Amino acid sequence: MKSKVITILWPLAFGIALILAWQFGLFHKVLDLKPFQLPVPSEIASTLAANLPKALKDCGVTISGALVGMIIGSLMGFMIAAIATFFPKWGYGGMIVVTALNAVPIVALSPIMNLWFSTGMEQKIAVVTVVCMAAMAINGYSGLNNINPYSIDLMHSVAASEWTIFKKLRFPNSLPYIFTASKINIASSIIAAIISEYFAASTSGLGFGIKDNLRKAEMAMGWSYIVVASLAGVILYCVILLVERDALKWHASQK
Amino acid sequence: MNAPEIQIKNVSMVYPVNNGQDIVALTDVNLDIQEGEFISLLGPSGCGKTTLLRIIADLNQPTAGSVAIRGQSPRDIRMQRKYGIVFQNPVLYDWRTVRRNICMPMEIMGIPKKERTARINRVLELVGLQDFGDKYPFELSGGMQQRVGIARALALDPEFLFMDEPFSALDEFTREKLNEDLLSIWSKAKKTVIFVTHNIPESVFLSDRVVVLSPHPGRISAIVDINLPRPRENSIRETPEFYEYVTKIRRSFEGV
Amino acid sequence: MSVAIGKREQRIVAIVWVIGIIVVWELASFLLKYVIQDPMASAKLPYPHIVAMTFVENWKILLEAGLVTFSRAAIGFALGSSVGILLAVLMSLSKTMERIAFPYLIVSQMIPVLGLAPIIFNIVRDMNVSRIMIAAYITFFPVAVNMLSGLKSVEQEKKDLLFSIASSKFKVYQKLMLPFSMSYLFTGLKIAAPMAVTASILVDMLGSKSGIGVKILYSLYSNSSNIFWASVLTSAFMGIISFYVVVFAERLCLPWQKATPRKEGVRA
Amino acid sequence: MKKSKFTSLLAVIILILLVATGCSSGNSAATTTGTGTSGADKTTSGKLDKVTLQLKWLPQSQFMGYYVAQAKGYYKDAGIDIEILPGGSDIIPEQQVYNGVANIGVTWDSSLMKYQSKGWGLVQVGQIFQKSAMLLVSKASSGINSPKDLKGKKVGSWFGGNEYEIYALLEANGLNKDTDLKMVQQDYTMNQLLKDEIDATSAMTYNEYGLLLESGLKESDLHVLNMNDAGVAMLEDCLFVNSDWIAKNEDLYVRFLKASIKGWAEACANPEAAGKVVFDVDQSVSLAHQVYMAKEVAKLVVPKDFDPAKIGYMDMAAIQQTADLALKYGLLSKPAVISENTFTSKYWTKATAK
Repeated sequence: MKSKVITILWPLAFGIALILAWQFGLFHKVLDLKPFQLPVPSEIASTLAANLPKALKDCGVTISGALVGMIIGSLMGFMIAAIATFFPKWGYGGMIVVTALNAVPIVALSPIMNLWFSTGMEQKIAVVTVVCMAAMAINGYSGLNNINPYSIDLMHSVAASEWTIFKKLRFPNSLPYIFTASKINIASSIIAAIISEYFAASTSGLGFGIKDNLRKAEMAMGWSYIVVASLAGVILYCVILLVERDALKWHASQK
Repeated sequence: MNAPEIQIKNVSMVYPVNNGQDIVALTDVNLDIQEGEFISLLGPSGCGKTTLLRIIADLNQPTAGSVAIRGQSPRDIRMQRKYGIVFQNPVLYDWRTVRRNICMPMEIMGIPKKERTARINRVLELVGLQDFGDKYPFELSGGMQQRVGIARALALDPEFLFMDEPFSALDEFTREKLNEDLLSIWSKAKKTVIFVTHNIPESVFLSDRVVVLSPHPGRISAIVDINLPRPRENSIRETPEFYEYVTKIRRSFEGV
Repeated sequence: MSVAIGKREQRIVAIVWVIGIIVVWELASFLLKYVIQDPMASAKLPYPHIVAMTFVENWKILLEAGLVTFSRAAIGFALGSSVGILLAVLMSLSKTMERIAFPYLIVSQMIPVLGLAPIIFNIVRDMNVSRIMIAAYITFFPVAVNMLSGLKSVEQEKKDLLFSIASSKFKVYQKLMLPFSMSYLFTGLKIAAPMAVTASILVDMLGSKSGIGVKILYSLYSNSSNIFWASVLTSAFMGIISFYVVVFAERLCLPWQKATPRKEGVRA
Repeated sequence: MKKSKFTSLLAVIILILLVATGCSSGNSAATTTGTGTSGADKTTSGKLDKVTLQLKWLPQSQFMGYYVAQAKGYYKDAGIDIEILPGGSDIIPEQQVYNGVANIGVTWDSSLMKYQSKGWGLVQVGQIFQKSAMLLVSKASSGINSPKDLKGKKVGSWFGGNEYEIYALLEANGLNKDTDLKMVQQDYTMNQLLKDEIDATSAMTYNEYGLLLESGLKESDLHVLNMNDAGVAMLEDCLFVNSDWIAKNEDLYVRFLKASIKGWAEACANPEAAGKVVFDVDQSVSLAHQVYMAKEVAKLVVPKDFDPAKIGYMDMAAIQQTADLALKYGLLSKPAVISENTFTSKYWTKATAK
């Protein structure tokens, strides 16, 4: 119990020290910045408070797009991994294609998706889908195939079908890997959604807010959006951690 | 009799556990070990034999009592790098060849390069691995890996040799072979050896004295002198005297 | 991996895949253009042979731009990896340090740094330094996390052995902790390398004069979709090449690694 | 084993070479930036003064005057070693100049006013474009013949400060920007209009309008709303500097402006040649497009009945109109301060003095 408190207290103290140093101008002094270049936390907070409904609405737009894209992308990625598992000889090539797709930078992906889809939301979901697919496919494939050979022998000894092996052995075995991929995808989906909004045919979302305000010298407002984006990411990450803790009680990493 | 080489006085070890029911690993252990003696710590799992060895080697600190080695603390002995240790697993560094694995502690101790090479050649021969010096650990069998671990400890030319169930993971044939090899090495070097094992015939075969420990809480329940002639060969296992010692020690457990 | 197929067969499978993709792509472009009659077909999905021709016609420019970007990626990768390794070592040295730093490492990944270029320019005031910092920022995380997980995976007995001969902390790291973590480090590097390329492409777009990112950006704004697609393909190739460069480096540096190295990466 | 060792060694060598070439190419980029192609190398002995110019956008004929001056060696003649930094969607000239990344910047007047109002110590020191180039373009088929017809339509803008002329146009015609129509962000291509995803698109006379024509549409297919005609024009490309910098480098800036004006005058007199000069700097778009752009830009820098000797002239009335519109439509929260400290023509007066 005591160690748990320490685990939270130390980073918290560090964070507070950081914010105080920022608030009282330490960074400004060291980096020779003016408050209008780098707004102080209190200004960011008051700006955010004054524009909270708009910021939350934009946050909702971005996060919903990121989540939908992440779910679709993860499902597709896992399906590819499953197909590659069932048809090892030919399926593995699909994995390589997905990996190659992953190497296409988001900034190039967004305009392509802009051509394919007409609304900002569709484009955003498409970009996030592609970005999330690869991590899930690669991790899922590892999870479905990094299996103790004796476990498979045991399954064969009771004449289990490939499908049964998948259901009873491969899938549960892949769960920790799926969560690893999900944790990666949370971060990348939000970032992908934000970047896609830089190019999207829409005037809502955190990405549009960040870019528009930073251009127009509304630094405090821009930072408010950054804070909201980061907070949303951290909260979603924690949600995944909680789900993982409940779903993987049996796994060594949870002890 | 001379002053004991290693003197263990009233050593106790308690591991605190969250639910308040602390685990008592050792309670009030007293033991004297003489110079050049081959001693076995024998007992079932959980009797604290490994803990006792680790306390002597300064890898754990006892909650009560003291250990004196030649009148010094285990920490002093460790800092003077006077003992060699062999673990249950070979504990080899995957990224080093056999030679470089044996070399590693000597590098740290700052032994000159020429001397290191000479010692490596000597111990490789001693453990019968002279042709495997440039192999990586993954290219060796389990028995060979364990021999590298022993060679590494011997290369330090330590005054004490501590061995923690070094052969427990090996099959019976390899184990007996290594038992014999160990004795022949020991007869040449005459170190003081503390050998932890849960195998009764092994302890009888190797030791001058077998210290029997019993669990819950860990304590010494018997000390058996083994008066078999040396040098011992595997054929000694077939003698009635050998069988008698084994039976005697087994009985001492049943009496618990 | 339990798939036991020969090298020759693997090669055949790969070739069939490549041909298959080109054929399907060609077909899709055709359908888009003539069956669906999409007026934007040539921009949405140009014929692969046209992209290939653009590639051949412009290979010199693309290669030059690619090399510039790749070398910048290498610098960002080197810096980001060094920072990642350093952070991991610091965190493994002190539990308190780990407690403080680890949550912020994760938070750092939630900050959309790609969008913060103007802010970073404001703070750093040097375009080149800013670019390197952004590229390094994007790459350090997988290296730090994997390296830390490697340092924490060293078996107690291996540490005991060094403790038993009273070796200094420095020697423990030099002889045991760092070499042990190498395979974990390479897992991290394999993830970070394509990210470094992506980062470097992005950094090209921040007012640089050369590089594949500049090609993507300019062709995008000037609506020359063939060059755009050829550049995007080049960047995808670069990501794949960077991955295999690390794989080769791993084989060279870790000859003791058997055929089955660690598969899964720890990225978050 | 042996073979794979060899290949990996090769890979490492290639990697090292790449890093090496990367470093050296970085150096060469730095040294070749200031090349003057013509032999006008008659500088007075001694070192050239280094000046960095931050553009608002990619290298294109929008900035042809500077490129012509560079290519003809006018900057060198003025004792200036010029470096021209391209812009991009993440490059904000005001911030670059304030931070000292660049000495002189090109931006739009309204955007500069916004930064000035937030406390950034920047001062406008020359007005290159005398007219607004902003258009709202729609396909003739969508029937947008006057601003009033925008009601109920989807209208594209790049935002980030580019939307205020459109807001002004809408309000001047009795439309509410939030309720009467839908404003959407457009990307940097004209695809959204071509695909009919939006009804009207923002376009600059010199760039996007040309792209539409190049994509096969004829002028008769398009309908154009011009901000100048509607009386809601806001001034665009101007030159500005950090107030602290100009206090110490007055002479240097005057020399820069003089050389730039010379470049602009030459470019506007011969846009075809100027387009070629820009094309030599960057081949991302066709020569034809650069020349088209050069011709259109010339009309903004030297409009009809404008004396070419007055290039860079600051029309205070037009600046005031820009300020008024920016305030009225919400870009500014308080009236812009237009004084010697924020908009000054004294350097231009010096630069153009005979």
